[in-house]
Amino acid sequence: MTFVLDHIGFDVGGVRVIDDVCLTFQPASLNVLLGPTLAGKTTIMRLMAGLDQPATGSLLHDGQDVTGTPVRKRSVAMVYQQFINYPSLTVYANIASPLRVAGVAKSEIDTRVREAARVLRLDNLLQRMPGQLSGGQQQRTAIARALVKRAGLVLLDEPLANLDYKLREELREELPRIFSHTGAILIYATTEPSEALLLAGSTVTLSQGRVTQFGPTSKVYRDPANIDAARVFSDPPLNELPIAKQNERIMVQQDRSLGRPNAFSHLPDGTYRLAFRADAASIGPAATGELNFSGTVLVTEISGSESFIHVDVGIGTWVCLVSGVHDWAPGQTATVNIDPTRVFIFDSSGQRVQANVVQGAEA
Amino acid sequence: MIDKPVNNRAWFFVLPVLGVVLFSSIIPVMTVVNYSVQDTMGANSFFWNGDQWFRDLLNPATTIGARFNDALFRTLGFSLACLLIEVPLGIALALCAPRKGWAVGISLVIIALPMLIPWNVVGTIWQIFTREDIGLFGAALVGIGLHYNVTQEPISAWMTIVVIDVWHWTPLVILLSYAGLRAIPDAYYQAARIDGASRWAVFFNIELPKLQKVLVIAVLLRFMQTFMIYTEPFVVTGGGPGSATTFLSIDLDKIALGQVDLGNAAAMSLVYYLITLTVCWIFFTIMTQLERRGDV
Amino acid sequence: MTSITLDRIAHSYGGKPRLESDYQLKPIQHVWEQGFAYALLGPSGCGKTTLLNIISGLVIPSEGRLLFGDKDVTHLPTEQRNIAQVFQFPVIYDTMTVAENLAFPLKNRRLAKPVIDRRVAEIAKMLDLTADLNRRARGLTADAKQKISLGRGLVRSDVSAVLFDEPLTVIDPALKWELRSKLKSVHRALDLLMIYVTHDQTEALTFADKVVVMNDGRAVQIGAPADLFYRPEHTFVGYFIGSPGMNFMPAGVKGNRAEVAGFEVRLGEIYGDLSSDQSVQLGVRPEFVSVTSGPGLPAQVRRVVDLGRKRLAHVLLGNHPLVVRIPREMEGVGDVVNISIDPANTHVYVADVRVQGRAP
Amino acid sequence: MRNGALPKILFVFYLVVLMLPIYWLIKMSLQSNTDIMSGLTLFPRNPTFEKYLEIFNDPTWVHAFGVSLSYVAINTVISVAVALPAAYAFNRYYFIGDKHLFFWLLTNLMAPAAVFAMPFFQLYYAIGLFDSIWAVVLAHCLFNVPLAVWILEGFVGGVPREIDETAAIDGYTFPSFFIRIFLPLIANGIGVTAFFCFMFSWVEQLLATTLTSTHALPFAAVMTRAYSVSGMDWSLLAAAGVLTMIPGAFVIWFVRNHIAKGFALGRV
Repeated sequence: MTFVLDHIGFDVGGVRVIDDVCLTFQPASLNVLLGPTLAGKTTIMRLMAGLDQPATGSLLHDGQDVTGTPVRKRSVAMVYQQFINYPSLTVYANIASPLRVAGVAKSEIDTRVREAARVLRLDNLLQRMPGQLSGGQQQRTAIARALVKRAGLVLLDEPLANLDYKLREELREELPRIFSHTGAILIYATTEPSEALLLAGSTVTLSQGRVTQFGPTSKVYRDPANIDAARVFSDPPLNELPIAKQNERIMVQQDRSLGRPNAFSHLPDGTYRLAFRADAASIGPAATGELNFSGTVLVTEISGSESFIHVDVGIGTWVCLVSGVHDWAPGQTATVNIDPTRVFIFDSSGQRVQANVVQGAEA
Repeated sequence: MIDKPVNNRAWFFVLPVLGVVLFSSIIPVMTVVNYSVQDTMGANSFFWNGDQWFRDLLNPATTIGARFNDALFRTLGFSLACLLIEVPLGIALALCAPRKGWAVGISLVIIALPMLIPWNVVGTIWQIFTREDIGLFGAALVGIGLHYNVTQEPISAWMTIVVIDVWHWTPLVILLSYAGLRAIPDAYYQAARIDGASRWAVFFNIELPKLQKVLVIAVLLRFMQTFMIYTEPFVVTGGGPGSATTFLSIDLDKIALGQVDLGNAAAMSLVYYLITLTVCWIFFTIMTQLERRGDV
Repeated sequence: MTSITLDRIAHSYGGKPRLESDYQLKPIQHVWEQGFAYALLGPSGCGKTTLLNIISGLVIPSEGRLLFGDKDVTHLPTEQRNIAQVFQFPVIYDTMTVAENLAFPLKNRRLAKPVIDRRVAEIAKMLDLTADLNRRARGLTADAKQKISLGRGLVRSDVSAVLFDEPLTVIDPALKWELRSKLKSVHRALDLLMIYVTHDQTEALTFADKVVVMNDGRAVQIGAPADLFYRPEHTFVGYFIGSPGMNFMPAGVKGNRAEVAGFEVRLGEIYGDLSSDQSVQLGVRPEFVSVTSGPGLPAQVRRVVDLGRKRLAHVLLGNHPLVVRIPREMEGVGDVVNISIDPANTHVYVADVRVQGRAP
Repeated sequence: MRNGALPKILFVFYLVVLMLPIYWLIKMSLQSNTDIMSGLTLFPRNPTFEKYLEIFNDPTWVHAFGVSLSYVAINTVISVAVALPAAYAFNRYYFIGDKHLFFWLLTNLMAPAAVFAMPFFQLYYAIGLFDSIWAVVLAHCLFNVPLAVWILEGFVGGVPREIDETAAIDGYTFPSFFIRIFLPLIANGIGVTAFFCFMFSWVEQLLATTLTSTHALPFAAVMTRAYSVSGMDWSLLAAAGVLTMIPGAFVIWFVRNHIAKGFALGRV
């Protein structure tokens, strides 16, 4: 059961919002649509579900063109960000609704609904009304309805965005497991790179309605094809540095030379953008290694297991990761040491130019 | 929020409404237009009269023109008076209404009661109420020395119709303002308290701006209803004394069904209808704009 | 400049609370120092907003006293508590410009115009609102509106505490970082007591000097971010702080030895003989459990999670699930690895509360 | 923010003043004409229900009430039934001319009845519907159908669009979705709309009296006749007036939370 988007285009108010998207999803796969708000994640999902019709291109489900098929007739299930349930039906009726419509026998409905309720820990809430449930329970009801339908295509549109931090962590663990044995194609939209990494599977990075890269999640993370894909897949934001190579020397803002680090030896002269993620830079009082920039600490962000130190290095503000809780006082001078083996290099058009995959980054 | 899709098949949903309303509005309007451009010598024979009726109507020199002019300004005056009293009074009372507890339900019902009474019964109530022999209102006014007589005194008659309308329809402004006030999140009042805002500052800076959308609707509804008032003046004063309370609707009814003067009646009807259309259009544009801005 | 004292404050919406569970907010005794930033952190419904409303005056606590400095303000109305508050969604006066919004509290206090203008300009500069001063407040972005809402509190010289009720809820994820660092820089610039309510640990730990972790109406632990991470006093704090949370394993503890699933673990401190107590648990964060080539406890790898900057493995020690940090190149799901637990960061919990052992 | 008790006193005073005329009518209906004429009293002297009995036993009154109730009820059912699909379409879709049609409905809702009295009279006379309840039913559709569309459109807007989509994804055909899922969600909206259609048709007097003469005479017409014929039988008039208030007063309690939304044409 493959699902193919073939040159899909879509306009809103005359503006091309989805631009020539080509994607092929394999059966029983988990695919993450990763992109900032308004990148087109929800629009693509609505097109796949048939809620909106594409302006150009076609959708193939197992090779069969379903572009024109009405939503009703498609084997699809969808979970919205703001946990949509039928307010006038009990949790049981909500979960059973797709089966009732399909005319499944009553006894089978009962077993399948109770099984889905068990998996999503809703067993003692079946007679409640959605209005009486907490956010997490309402979303689990919506997920149960998607699960029980056994649709070939399951679309989850930022399903955890409105939930509590810790609740989000738990459901993020459960979701892949819940849908893993159904053989369905799972599409999961999110703005958070950490969610994509946790869910693994493969990832589609999106910006302004264009697919910038599609591949196994860890590969897209470690080996971004272009700067857009790298930016989308970085939280905190990607640290970037414009550089120029003139006769074998790497220059930063005309005045400062970085000598001839071997990582750049194979590049022809020209302007490039060097980029690295927070974990590819360490921070310390003194410089260690070739690529180091001194600056002043702006603020420290502690997320429990890690701390992010924001440093203003003159040519930009960079973020460095330190594991554990370290509170660098703002205003303190510090040196950002970049690990040259975990740096990405992009040409002026944003394409990645490193000949070999940067070692060290590959697990 | 996902924007609405374009779906012209939706016309099938709308056809029944179109059919019913079309039948009960287009055909009558056509007959009115028909009469407004023709004249008759009796015995059902009609001849083209061009826009003569309209020219007479809009020319104050002609008798019909003067009569229409007087009725129009009398009605506009009446509408203005009602609006100037009802809107501020309605807002003030909405501010005093209880916000929480059992009193809310009962107050809403009591306030809504006058609007649920058939208009002619409202007329009857006030016909009795304003008589100084058997009516409390009449007796009270005469008691304090005012020579108040609905059937003889033009001022008394006109004032009475205004009082009736205020009594009958201020609740509409109260209910709408009350709904508007209840939609204001409590955080705004909390913030105002923290900012040390006075009661007036809270009203002018939080409540009034938030009531804007609701007040536009209230003003439109009230203007339209007062502008086409018929039953209460018809029952209580019959348009008298003289033409003190002969508002447009009453005058039109007299000409159309009273004197069966089809030409003048039709012309007057159309001008009257065009005025209401323009007011509706102004309201509709303001309303769709407010909705698009979707203020919190 | 005042501190805030919670003197056995508790609250229950119903009548007289008979049993423990009737309390929306269980009794809390604490003093909040002037100039510090505090965060009230906990899942939905843990009572953090109730506590904030008690401080702001929206809710009168059913028990206990609230003191600003040494003045009892328990029943004082909000406007006389010289506090400022930023709400979940931006609360601004739509009809006014940004400057008028900021000047509003001072105008109500009838300050002289030049004083108001100077103060507004000063706060606008601090909050990067100077460019928008003359624009109508309605048209701005959500994060700019939240800064205006904050600015209305900061312009007042008499404000001693600023309350935040999950202020980043409606802010676009990409902009959250900027507003967070702005709030932090404002806190450094002004010697104000700030109280910040959130369910997101990053916001709490970033913003606050001290975090009050709450659960089910109770203040479970109050401490600096480092304390919460390195020495959680309660199993809930261990679970709630850190992503993923702390590992907990039932264990028999005696002296500086702990017996876990038949294996022996060395402890950093010396405890009494707790082996008989069933509720004893060993708690250690994934960051302090590593895979070694040397001697260690055999654990079978069940699942590997690659978080890009770090890799975690879900392993089984006997039948206890653990989350462990693993180096980059280790892949083998299913095989057994030796894990070593860092004694200095291993804690013993009896009935969910941490037990302090003697130094060795 | 209320400054103490003053607003409460003012508000209660207003409620009393508001109810005074209605109380006066009820007092009148409980007195005989002679008692009324013999002077002003705050409470009815020897109250009697004779006027009510007179009405209940008088076939013309009973027939008049029956006629009024029937055309109002039929009109309400037609208005709501016809308006439901239209309200859904207006709220859920853009279609050619939707803005203009919605505006046109508003103009009909606001049209002065006086303008239509004469044309309706001629139209229904021509097609033989004059002096039948159907004349009034169709005439009241002029403003009641638009009213129903506007109010229902407000309530349809209250249901998130994602619910329609979830139902489509679950496999519901449109009709079964509309009846099984959608209608229950706007049930109170339909109730409030029916109430307002009932009320606006029940209170309207000009068209109801113009389009009927003998056979389908509504109570309003019988009341106006009562003025001239029996020389001001005040207590009879009062009693009839009180009876007309009963339907409204009874039903309002059930829709009290949505009154404002109804009066504001669903826009609040």
